[in-house]
Amino acid sequence: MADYEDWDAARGQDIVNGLAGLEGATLPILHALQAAFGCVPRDAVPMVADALNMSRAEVHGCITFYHDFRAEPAARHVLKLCRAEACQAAGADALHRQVLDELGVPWHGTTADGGITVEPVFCLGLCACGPSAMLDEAPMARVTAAGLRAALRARDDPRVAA
Amino acid sequence: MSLIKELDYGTPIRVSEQTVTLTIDGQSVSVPLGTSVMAAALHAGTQIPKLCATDSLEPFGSCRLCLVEIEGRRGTPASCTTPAENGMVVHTQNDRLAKLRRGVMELYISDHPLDCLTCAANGDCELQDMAGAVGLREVRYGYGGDNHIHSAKDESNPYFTYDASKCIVCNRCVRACEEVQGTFALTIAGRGFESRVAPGNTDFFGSECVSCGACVQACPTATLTEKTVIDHGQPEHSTVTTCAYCGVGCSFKAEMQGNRVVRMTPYKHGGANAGHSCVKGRFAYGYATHKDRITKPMVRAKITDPWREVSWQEALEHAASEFHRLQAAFGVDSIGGITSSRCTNEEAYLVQKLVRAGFGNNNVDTCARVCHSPTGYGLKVTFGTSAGTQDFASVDQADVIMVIGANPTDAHPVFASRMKRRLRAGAKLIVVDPRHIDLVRSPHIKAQHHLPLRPGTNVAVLNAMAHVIVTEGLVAEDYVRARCDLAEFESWARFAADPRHAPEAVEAQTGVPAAEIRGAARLYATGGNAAIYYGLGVTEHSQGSTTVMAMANLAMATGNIGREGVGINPLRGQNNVQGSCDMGSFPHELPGYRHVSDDATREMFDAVWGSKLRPEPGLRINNMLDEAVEGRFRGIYIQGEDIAQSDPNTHHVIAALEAMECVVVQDLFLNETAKYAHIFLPGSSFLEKDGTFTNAERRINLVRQVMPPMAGLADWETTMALSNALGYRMNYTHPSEIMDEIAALTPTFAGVSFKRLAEVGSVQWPCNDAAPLGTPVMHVDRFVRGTGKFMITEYVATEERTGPRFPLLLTTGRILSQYNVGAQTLRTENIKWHPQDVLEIHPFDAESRGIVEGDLVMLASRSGEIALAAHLSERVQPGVVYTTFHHAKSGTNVITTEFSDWATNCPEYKVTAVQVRPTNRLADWQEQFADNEVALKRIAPRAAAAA
Amino acid sequence: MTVSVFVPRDMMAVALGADRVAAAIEAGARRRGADGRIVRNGSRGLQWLEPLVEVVTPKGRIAYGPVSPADVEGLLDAGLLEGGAHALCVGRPEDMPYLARQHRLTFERCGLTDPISIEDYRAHGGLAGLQRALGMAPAAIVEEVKKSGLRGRGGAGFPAGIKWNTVQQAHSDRKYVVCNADEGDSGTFADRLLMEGDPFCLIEGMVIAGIATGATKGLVYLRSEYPVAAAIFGQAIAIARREGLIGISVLGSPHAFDLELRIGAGAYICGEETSMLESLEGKRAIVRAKPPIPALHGFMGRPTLVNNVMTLAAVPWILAHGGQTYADYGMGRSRGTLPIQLAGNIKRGGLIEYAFGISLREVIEDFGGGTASGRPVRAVQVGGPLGAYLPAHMLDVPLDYEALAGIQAMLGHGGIVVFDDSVDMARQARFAFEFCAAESCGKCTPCRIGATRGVEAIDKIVAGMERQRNLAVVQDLCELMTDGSLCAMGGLTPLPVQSALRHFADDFAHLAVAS
Amino acid sequence: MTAAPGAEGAKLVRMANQIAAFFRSYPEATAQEGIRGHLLSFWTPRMLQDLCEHEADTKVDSLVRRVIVSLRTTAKG
Repeated sequence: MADYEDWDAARGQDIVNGLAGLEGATLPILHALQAAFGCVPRDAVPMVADALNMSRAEVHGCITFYHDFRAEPAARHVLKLCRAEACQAAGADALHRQVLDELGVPWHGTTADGGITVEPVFCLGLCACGPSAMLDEAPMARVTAAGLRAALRARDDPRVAA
Repeated sequence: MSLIKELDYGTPIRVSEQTVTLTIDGQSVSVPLGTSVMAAALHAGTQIPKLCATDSLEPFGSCRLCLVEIEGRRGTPASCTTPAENGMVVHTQNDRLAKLRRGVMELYISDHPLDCLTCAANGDCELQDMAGAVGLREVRYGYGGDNHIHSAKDESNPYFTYDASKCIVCNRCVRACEEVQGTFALTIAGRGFESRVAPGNTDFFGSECVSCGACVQACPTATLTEKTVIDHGQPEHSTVTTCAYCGVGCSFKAEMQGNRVVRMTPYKHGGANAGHSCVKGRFAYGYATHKDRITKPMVRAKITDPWREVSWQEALEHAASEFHRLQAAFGVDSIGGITSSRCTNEEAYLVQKLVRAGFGNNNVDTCARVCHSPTGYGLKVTFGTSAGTQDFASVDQADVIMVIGANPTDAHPVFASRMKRRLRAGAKLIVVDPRHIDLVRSPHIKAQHHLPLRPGTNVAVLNAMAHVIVTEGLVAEDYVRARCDLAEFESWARFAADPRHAPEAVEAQTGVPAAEIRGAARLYATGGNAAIYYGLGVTEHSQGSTTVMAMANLAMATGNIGREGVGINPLRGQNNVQGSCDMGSFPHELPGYRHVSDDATREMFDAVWGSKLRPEPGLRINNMLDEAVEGRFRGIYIQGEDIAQSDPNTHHVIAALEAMECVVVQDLFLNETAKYAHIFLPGSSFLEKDGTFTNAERRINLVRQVMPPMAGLADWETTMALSNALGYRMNYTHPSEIMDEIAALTPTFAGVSFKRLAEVGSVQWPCNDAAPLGTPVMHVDRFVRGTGKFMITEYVATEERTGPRFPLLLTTGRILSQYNVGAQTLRTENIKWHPQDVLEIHPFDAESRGIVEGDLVMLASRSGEIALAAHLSERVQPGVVYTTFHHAKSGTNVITTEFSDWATNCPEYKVTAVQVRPTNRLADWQEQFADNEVALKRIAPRAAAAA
Repeated sequence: MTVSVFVPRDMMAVALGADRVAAAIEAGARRRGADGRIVRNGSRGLQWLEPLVEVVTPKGRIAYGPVSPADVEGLLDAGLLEGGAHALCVGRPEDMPYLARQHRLTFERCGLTDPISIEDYRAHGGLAGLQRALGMAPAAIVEEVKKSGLRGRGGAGFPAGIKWNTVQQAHSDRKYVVCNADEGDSGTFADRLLMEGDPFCLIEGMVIAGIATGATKGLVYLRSEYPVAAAIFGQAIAIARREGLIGISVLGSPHAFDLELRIGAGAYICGEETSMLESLEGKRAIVRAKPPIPALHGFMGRPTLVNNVMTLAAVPWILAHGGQTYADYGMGRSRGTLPIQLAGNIKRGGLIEYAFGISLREVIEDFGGGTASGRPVRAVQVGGPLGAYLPAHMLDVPLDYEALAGIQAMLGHGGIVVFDDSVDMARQARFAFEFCAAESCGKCTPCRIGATRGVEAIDKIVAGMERQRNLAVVQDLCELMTDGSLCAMGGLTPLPVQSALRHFADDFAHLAVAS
Repeated sequence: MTAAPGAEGAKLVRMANQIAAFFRSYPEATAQEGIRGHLLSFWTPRMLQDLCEHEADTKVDSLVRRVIVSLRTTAKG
């Protein structure tokens, strides 16, 4: 996980300006905003619209189309579990039921302590060694419930991570 | 009478010299290249089912109802997105296609409320029609699946409701907002099954939506529906008429239940609007039946008396006797009249006829005096005709568009949409305006050059452009040699080449960077078809006429007159300001712009009118007011104009009105001028009469009566009755007879008649034997005056100067939701968008005066002062402030001065030196206004009136 | 002497601990006073062996795998740096039948080289194709591609040469090459392997495409689910620009070509070329109706060559060795090699580049070694989530576009997902609709509403509600989606559904009874 | 607020001067003809008469003054 910055209009404007020159710059800008702030803040929408000579509605439509973009930051950690066929063939469905049960969340849900948001993903390209997952930026293959538990523990414990 | 339903070809009409021939369901049909299979099928008489396709929008291909089979092609392509090709063999109906279409409808209906009988669109729903067309008999999915039935309604827009539960995600509204209106206020939020139309992350009222109604018009279901239709149900008959707002002259269908307007919908075959509309014409018609309407004639002895309701006869006889008395006592020239640019051509014609033949003088003027009189003057001098050169469609061929002193997206929105469409298609844009108007930069529109000049320096900027064109060898020499007076050209070219006009030399004066002027001039001269569109930011200056001539010079020098895509195009303010001028409303001109001193013309009129017309010009409005203050001008007949609010220097106007003995006001409402009137004649709205309006492109459109006059008489009948009371006989039974008289007396109107207009929809004058269907583009082979005349246009700074006491320049204008003095729009829900006039001030100027957003500030000029709320905005440059004049209580014209155009006396509304300071009270004038609202508008109770 | 140790940097290796393995080897070697240099190579495609550590020895590169961080100490003790014996040692990779049997053309360098070393790239035959192309007329390059018989590897199999020719013939002030790297199909990872393992190959292919078509700008649209590929490819672009491979003068020639990497944002539909173009333009990725075709009216309305990673990456080899040499591989109208990706419940999953025509059974049994679970293969989905499910008895079909089409299946991007006999095919059919519902762009009605209704209808069948009637509803819906959808997303979703119904009807009946 | 006495005359002078300012860039004869033509086309006889009464007014532009002379001649003729 990253430490996200609090929304700051000047910083937001810098990010927008820095990329506005690209052809069709919407996605690069939205990615950059989300990388900085953990989401695409509502106040950034008019900024993006203005920089790209688009309407605010168009930017809103764009943000809501793509599953990656959020209007609010996710939990500290995002666990993406692959639900696609290759992982299903390797027993992903049972794993997912177990993981969701253990964490006590539905798909897209965040754990009670606000620590983890679980999201489905359709294919990480790790299809030969399923089930696969992605914990924040870290890909995982041949995932087991025990392995996930350990990884989640390690995430918040630098000693374990090291 | 029945409801008018236009045929929908599904995809836009294509124009091509090439045709393709194909076979559809066994029938051969030839269509222009680029026509879709869907539209070709309709040409062949076959209507292919469709939902996402409509001919105002580019094909989209989403609903999948219009699938067809084409021999030799795989699958079932959508007929809307498939262009017709030579030799194609298309089948639009067979069992396979029928099954597919039923399958699509089954899916639609599985996610749609089953409330047809109680739905506002019942009877006017394409989804319903299509269910019928495909023979949908059951929805095997049932209705228990995932759906949107419980989606919330958005009722924030005052005029229409968005009911997401009924949305079929055809995107027609989104596309209409983009393609037709050009605002891009709508999108689809989410994706897949969750896709829903959304005005961004907000509701409709809080969004970028300008409420033009294009989305409502495009919606095939009840998702976007007029609230009036929800309230009253479907209309049962409709009549095509013409909007009474701006000079675009949109055609509308007044859709009625009996005498009630259920809704106004833009008419697809409207020559000016081609099916588009704006928030005013589309929705803001409620004023016409507003409770403030005065429907009884009234008189009073003095303005402090309460009004007394009287019979028409009493009112008219009283007016006639007063006018007789004044002329007897103070001379024939002591009275005059003002025609209305909101009334019909026929009505304006009658008023000027009444003045000239009935009053026996030429003291007639019209509100064009205060808006586009310089256009008439400047274009007549240079080209020979007092009107714009092009039709609106011409903009589709423009490569470079120069907008000077106009804000079309606010003031001429329907034309602006057309212009923006052309800009999105690649035309280049130059904006010359002190303000950062929307056209400078708004979604998908960006001006190549914005010349943010200092108000009052139009001529200097245009001369600098001329300098660049002349000195950089950009003159279209062949054109000039062939079409223009060469000697005049050469002296102009010498003038323009003088170094004092170089962009660098005028940079300090105009505030425009020299490089921008050079860039703009080069683009204008070399970018292909270049067209100039302008508004009151050109005319309402002490050099208004000079500016018009300077633009004409540029157009001639670069060969940009006389074909599609070019020209000098005034965007005229009021619905019939072109027409009122055409009809002889100016004191020096008879109908058709013929000078009163022309003996032959006068003799012709005298013969028909039985008059003895005067050969000298009469008084202009401002002269009338001046002479009134002097005591020489004593009475006036004002039809549908509110000079006490709209004319400059309110103090002076009121002083003049107060000095008169008989002020007759004919209007829908007790307006500002009526506060100073002695006789009030109730007017009739555009819905209550027949007639014609002439728009900014010289297009004569029919106005058709849809309800009886609320006061019993239409305006033309009132003028006729007044004339008869005065003893000058008029006897018309229908406005068409008036037009017949106009046509008989006016060569440019010779071919115009109501019959012709009803047949062809509209014509653009000149319309006569030489051009029986009218003249979209003027000066094609030669200028009307023969050769084009270049004029030397020296820049003369206005006498209105800033200084230590008044360091800022005020410029005024209007906004989208409101119209002129607000008499109409403020009596509609449009007031929600503009509850008050505000003063736009640059944050820099605000900061140095300790002003923050929303502060009440005192705006003071040499003429007076008013208090307004401040709005900090970077749309104005430092040193310039801006406000609107829609609310009478603001008193914007208390501030403006009496300076005016040298040639026409068009007031210099656009330049007033002012100071702005924080205040905590209203101005004295505004306090007085509040008092007068009561004191000068009292109407005696009916019993008292009878007594 | 410095010992080079190769630890793959590809996402699979990383997912299985390669970063920690590399760190452990480095640390362990240092502790032992050994001079080990870690090279983060790409994957050989032997994904079941990842992380596959290789060490350079006088006998060649000796490989160990799969290596976990915990294995490192033992390996070092066993003489890893000298190629010593260990239970994890698999010998020389190129001797392994899995690799030795392949026809490695596009992937000839992948796993061998340091992906971001242009020297490595050159040393292993890179840039030969471009060098040759620079000496040819654009039309001749297109001719060479035509001659190779190369067809779009993204799934549609459209002849590349024809598309290149259309773009080349188009007149415009600006043209583009867009590389579709939105590899969203489950069971596919060839694009990822190449971009992580040999990114210059794709860059070279795109530059050649640019020269051939007159395009001066290239864009690579990569899915956001591939962060490792994004990082490596981004580095490669920077290096390519520095080395003059791209820029205002390609390798000193008069040709200009620049390249930009764009990252998607979680939308499978962006694998469809027109929605990808919308996305690149910064809009909602809504499928465009065709015509106009992207070759004439693509990115920013300009003529645009849209090709998949595998298509473009095949080009350098074709130019270097001649179109005919490439066309000598394959069968029928499917020429050259196919990067087959073997995945799912499989013992030895990975990348197998092989000439078209190899049978599915050979791939699964000979290369894959059967299921990972050891249970019998019951179903195989070929061509991603929109591909058909084939029963075990149909595995002798050759991998060839037309052959698969002949059995109502499709080759797609060459992904093969194997299921054992525990699979519930009604569930898989339901998932096909569910996936379509999750990823539909929402433009056309059959896909937007149909996918959701499909899920519901299968649920009803499974629940035993009016089973026959709902089976008919599903069949009709499948027909509607096939014939009526705007693009392949909705149009092909019925393929897995109908194949499941056709070949595994019992699963639907059985469940109906059970519930 | 009422205009001060003589304000109308001053206004006419200002208007005439404005017209003169436009034509000043033309040669004298053309300018005079332009001003004269403009006044005759757009001003009422009484306005012209009032203007003529201001001939001696120092605020009157010299060009206008010369036109006034010619207007008087016309009027007399």
